Amino acid sequence: MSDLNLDKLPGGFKGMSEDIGSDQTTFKGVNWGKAMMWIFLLSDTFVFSCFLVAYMKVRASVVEPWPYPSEVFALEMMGVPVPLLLIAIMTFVLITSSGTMALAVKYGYEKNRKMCGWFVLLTAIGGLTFVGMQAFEWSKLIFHDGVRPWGNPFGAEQFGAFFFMITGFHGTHVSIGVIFLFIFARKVFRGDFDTGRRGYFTTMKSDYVAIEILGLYWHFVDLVWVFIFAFFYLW
Amino acid sequence: MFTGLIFLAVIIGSIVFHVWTPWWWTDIASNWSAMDNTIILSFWIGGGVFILVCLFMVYCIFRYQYKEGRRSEYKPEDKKLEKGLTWLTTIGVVALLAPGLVVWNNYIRVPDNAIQVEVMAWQWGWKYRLPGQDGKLGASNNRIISDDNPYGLNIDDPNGKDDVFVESNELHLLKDRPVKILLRSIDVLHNFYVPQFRSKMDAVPGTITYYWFEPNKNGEYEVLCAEYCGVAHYAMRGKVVVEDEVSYNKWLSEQETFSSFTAKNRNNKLNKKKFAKINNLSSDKNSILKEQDVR
Amino acid sequence: MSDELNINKKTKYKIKTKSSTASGRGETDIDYVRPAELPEQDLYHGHSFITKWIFCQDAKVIGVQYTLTAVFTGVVGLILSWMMRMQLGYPDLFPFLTAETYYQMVTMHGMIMVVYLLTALFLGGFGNYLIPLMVGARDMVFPYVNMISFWMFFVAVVVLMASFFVPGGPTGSGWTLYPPQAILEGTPGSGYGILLMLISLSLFVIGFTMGGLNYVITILQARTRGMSLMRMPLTIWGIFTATVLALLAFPALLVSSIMMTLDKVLETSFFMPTIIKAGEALSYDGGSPILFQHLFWFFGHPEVYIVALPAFGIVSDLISVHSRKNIFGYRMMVWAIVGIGALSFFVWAHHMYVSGMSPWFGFFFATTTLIIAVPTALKVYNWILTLWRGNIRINTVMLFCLGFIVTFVNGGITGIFLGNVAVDVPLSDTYFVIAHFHMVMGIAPLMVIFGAIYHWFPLVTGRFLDEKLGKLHFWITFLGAYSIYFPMHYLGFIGVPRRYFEMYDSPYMTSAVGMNEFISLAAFIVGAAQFIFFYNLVKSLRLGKPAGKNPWKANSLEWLTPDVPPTHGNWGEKLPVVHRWAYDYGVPGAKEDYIPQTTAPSEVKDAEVEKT
Amino acid sequence: MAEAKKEQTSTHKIGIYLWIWGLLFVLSFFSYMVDWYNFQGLLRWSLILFFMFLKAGLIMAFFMHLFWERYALVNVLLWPMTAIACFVGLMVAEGKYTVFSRLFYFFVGGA
Repeated sequence: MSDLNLDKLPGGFKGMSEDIGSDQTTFKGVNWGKAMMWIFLLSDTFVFSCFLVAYMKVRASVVEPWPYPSEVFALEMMGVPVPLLLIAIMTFVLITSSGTMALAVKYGYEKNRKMCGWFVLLTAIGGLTFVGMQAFEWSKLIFHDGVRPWGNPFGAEQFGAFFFMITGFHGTHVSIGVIFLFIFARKVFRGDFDTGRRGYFTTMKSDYVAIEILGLYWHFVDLVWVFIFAFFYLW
Repeated sequence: MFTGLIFLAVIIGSIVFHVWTPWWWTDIASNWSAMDNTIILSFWIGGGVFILVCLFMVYCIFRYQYKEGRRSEYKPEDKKLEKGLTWLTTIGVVALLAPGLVVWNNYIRVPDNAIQVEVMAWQWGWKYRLPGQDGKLGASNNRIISDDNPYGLNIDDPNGKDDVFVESNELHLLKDRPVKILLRSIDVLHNFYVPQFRSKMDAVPGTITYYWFEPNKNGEYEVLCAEYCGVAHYAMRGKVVVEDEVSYNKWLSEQETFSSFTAKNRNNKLNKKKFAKINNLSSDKNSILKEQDVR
Repeated sequence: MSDELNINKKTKYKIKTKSSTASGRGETDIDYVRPAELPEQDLYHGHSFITKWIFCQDAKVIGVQYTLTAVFTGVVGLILSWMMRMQLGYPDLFPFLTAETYYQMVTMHGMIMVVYLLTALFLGGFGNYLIPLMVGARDMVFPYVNMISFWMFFVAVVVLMASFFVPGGPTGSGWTLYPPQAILEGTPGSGYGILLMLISLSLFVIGFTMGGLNYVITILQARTRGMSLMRMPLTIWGIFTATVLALLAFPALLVSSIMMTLDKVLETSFFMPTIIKAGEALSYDGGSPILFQHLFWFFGHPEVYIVALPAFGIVSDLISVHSRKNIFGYRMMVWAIVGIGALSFFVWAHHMYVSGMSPWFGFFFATTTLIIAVPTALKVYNWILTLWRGNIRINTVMLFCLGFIVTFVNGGITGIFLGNVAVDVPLSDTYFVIAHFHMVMGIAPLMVIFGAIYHWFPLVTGRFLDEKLGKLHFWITFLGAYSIYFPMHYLGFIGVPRRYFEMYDSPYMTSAVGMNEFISLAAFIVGAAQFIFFYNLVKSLRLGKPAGKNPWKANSLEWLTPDVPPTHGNWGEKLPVVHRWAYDYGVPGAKEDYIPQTTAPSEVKDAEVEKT
Repeated sequence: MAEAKKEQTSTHKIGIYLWIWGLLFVLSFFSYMVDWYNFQGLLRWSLILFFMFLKAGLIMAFFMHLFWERYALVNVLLWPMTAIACFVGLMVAEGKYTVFSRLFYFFVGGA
């Protein structure tokens, strides 16, 4: 971003029309990788939206009663079933990790290697906890409650199918994110981003902006969870 | 030169083909001549645009063929012309759309005096169910279809008792009386289509779809399946006979009703179990309806 | 970096004096172009055969790889169509053509042609080759991801082809793959066939997403100096919009593939209601088959424009270059492309008027569909207005463009029939539909593909294709294809339903027998004519007339590379600097009848160029 | 906005992240409470959607920095959502139509 001083560019809609009318770049000051991640997330938004739209359409059109999620996902606490307890904790964990990621990105901007690395690692651990809890939730549903993709004892059989498919797809995203978080935590600590060491596969120079890109992905995963939480568990 | 002439020949050929074609629609035998008219309208407007555009293109080929040293005109934009063309196109589109929407509005609103006919599609054939004296079809459910209850009728529903079963692929209809076709499928998508009636709709398993028409010509018509439904899709034919009241009533009286059908099978004990299951379903019906409202 | 700034002494001077304004308002200097924002791209140069030609990161090689793979699948699709026509023209003559094989061919032909040929060729092939060249980039922004994209596509094709050899054969559920029949017995290939198809589609989507992100970001973020969006050739606009559509529409396909795979493998009931087979109810319950259709067409309709928009863009450029005239109403063309793209997400259910969806949708979708007709019609007007008062070279490229206009207008107008809900009722699911979409998204884009190949072959290989063979190829293809699909509409009027293996002796169908035979004959000839084209390609690769630099006297950047064919990195030492749009043909006052995009205003002082 | 502009090239203060972080916890707690107190009907729906969009907006705006991005990017990202909104709206109507047909023909009868 050598000769570009963003502060000098007009903002707002005026800036937008100028950016779009300009040469070279449309998103001024946005790194290629970051722009690519944004557009990828846009595409991924459509994936999750299609899953959720399909879920809503099917749920709205089944005549059998839909299992009541706050009972299905209740957890016994000292003999009392607390509705959605595990889900609440999972939400808490995911938002926590989102916060740590935001701080990691902040320290990445500041090229603060130590802090950045620790917060990335913390995020990875948060993500791992989330995946672990999801595994617990799945096994409880499968082994304890007898919920299967093709049927369940509570009501409409699409309940299990959509639950496993949507949370599974989200969980896959989280898992991929966790793997990358660990890799990048190592890269940060090793100082790749300070030295600009080249990547193994892509032979591209490393840069702290990678942390921001990873952060975008991680926040997106959190974002999707907000929607799943609202539509699947609260509805 | 040669190029322009061939393109001209293609356009003229298309018009000639359209005018003298031996292939044209099968004579209509229902009230949907409005659909034919919208097609004709589309032909006039669309065909006109096609001919004009292509003739203009041919003119350009003749007139502006490459000549060494000639310069083409340099005029990147012509706001006025572009605006004019936009408005002209919009008017043409509205002229096409408006009648189409009017006809569609008629298509989805069934007249009150329509006779209900259930068309039940299966891989690969048709059968039918007509309401009896009460003019009402009983509630049905694919889940309870069995040899004793081939239409999966709810035994508790009084409307279904006198329903007439037509267990063949031949359906008779009254001339000049609107019919509401209720489409039902027990396996995959089908489509009850009689080219002469112009109308069609998919039969979707898991729900009931409908359309209506009014046959206005006596005769026998072939029913085709118009939605791909598996390997014998092309062989899934049926027959519709449109006739006058006398012969229609005769045909109707020869068909079996649900009650006469079950009377034959009354001793079968297996039946009872299955019917008991239906009872449960239907007694839940109100609570289910309520729950849907809540959602 | 600093090299670029020294391209032009004046530029350098400007930067010194005006360095405070980043967006640079150096009106005093007519040649001023803003300085580079980005550092030079860091490229990986292959050094072995494998890294140069197989796992290559050069977008141009990847483009050729995409093209060859897509053309290969296209030939498979062509052979399948021949076999279908054998059955339809001469029923019962060929004992090896059973109803099962017929439906399998219908399905594979459709899927191959729409997704694996047209989408891959336009976006993967032309997109990869032309985007970096036309916007003045050294390569795609992420060459490594681009390479993976091609190999994903390759694996998808392998999986697709593998389905021909599994027990039960490929799926025969029609290219729309409608459940329930797609995964139930009674449809050929409902076991492994449909699974492989769904897996292949998913792989295609994943691979395409990688490529698509590259195309979009290259166009948005890696243009050269002076290349604003409104100076891009329409080819790039078409490919860009189509790629955005693909990135947003393919998710629906991915989701429906995943859900159908689960329905098949785990017996979930997403799309499967209660189904009675052989008197027994299957384990499915409560699903919604129409949901699949919504998801499929939410992808499927944008898909139509994914194929059409690059064709629109490319044909605009070809017409403009070969009629030596600026494209008429460039701005409107751009807005039409973007508008069509945006609207295409709001029209999908016009494929489903008789599907049993909520009947009220008919009003909404008929209206939105016919609104789309307006920008499309404007594009047609602008093409013919570009020809008007031009200086038209009647060569093979132009012939294909003219063929495109005729077939596209024809197919577009029948599209208005089908989009208008009440008119669609008698015509849907008949041969009218087949004729319509083959005309508009089969023949018309193919015309553009051929035209584009004749146009850009000299760039890719440095040699012209044989003009005489080309003209022969064009006339057989155009006249043959037109005589296949124009009369076919009338079969639809008769009421002949599509996807019929045999017509039997229904009265209105017997009159169709003669026409079917004629169509089949024409199809054999048109198909065979493509081998003239392949022969031409192979022959001209070695023996074609050398083209030299910029043989068509075109303006756009891809013809202005220092080397022909362009080498890795495209531009040699210095990136080009763009001073004008790509359509300055026949400018009054200029010496030549074309002014390339890199020509600075000071070099053509007398030219009366309109501000772009 | 003016302040945000200034910070654009440098980094944002840590306080803003902590603020948003806290807000997200509070909002999550509220949406959990919607279930806990078992609100029903329109109230439940509007509360669920309200908290959902608020949370999503906060994450996008601050954690994903969209608030500080230039409008070109913001608009490119947000406009495609209209297609999704249209899809959702129509599928809601479609779902209602399907369930109506099913209940009417399979349970009520007497068509």
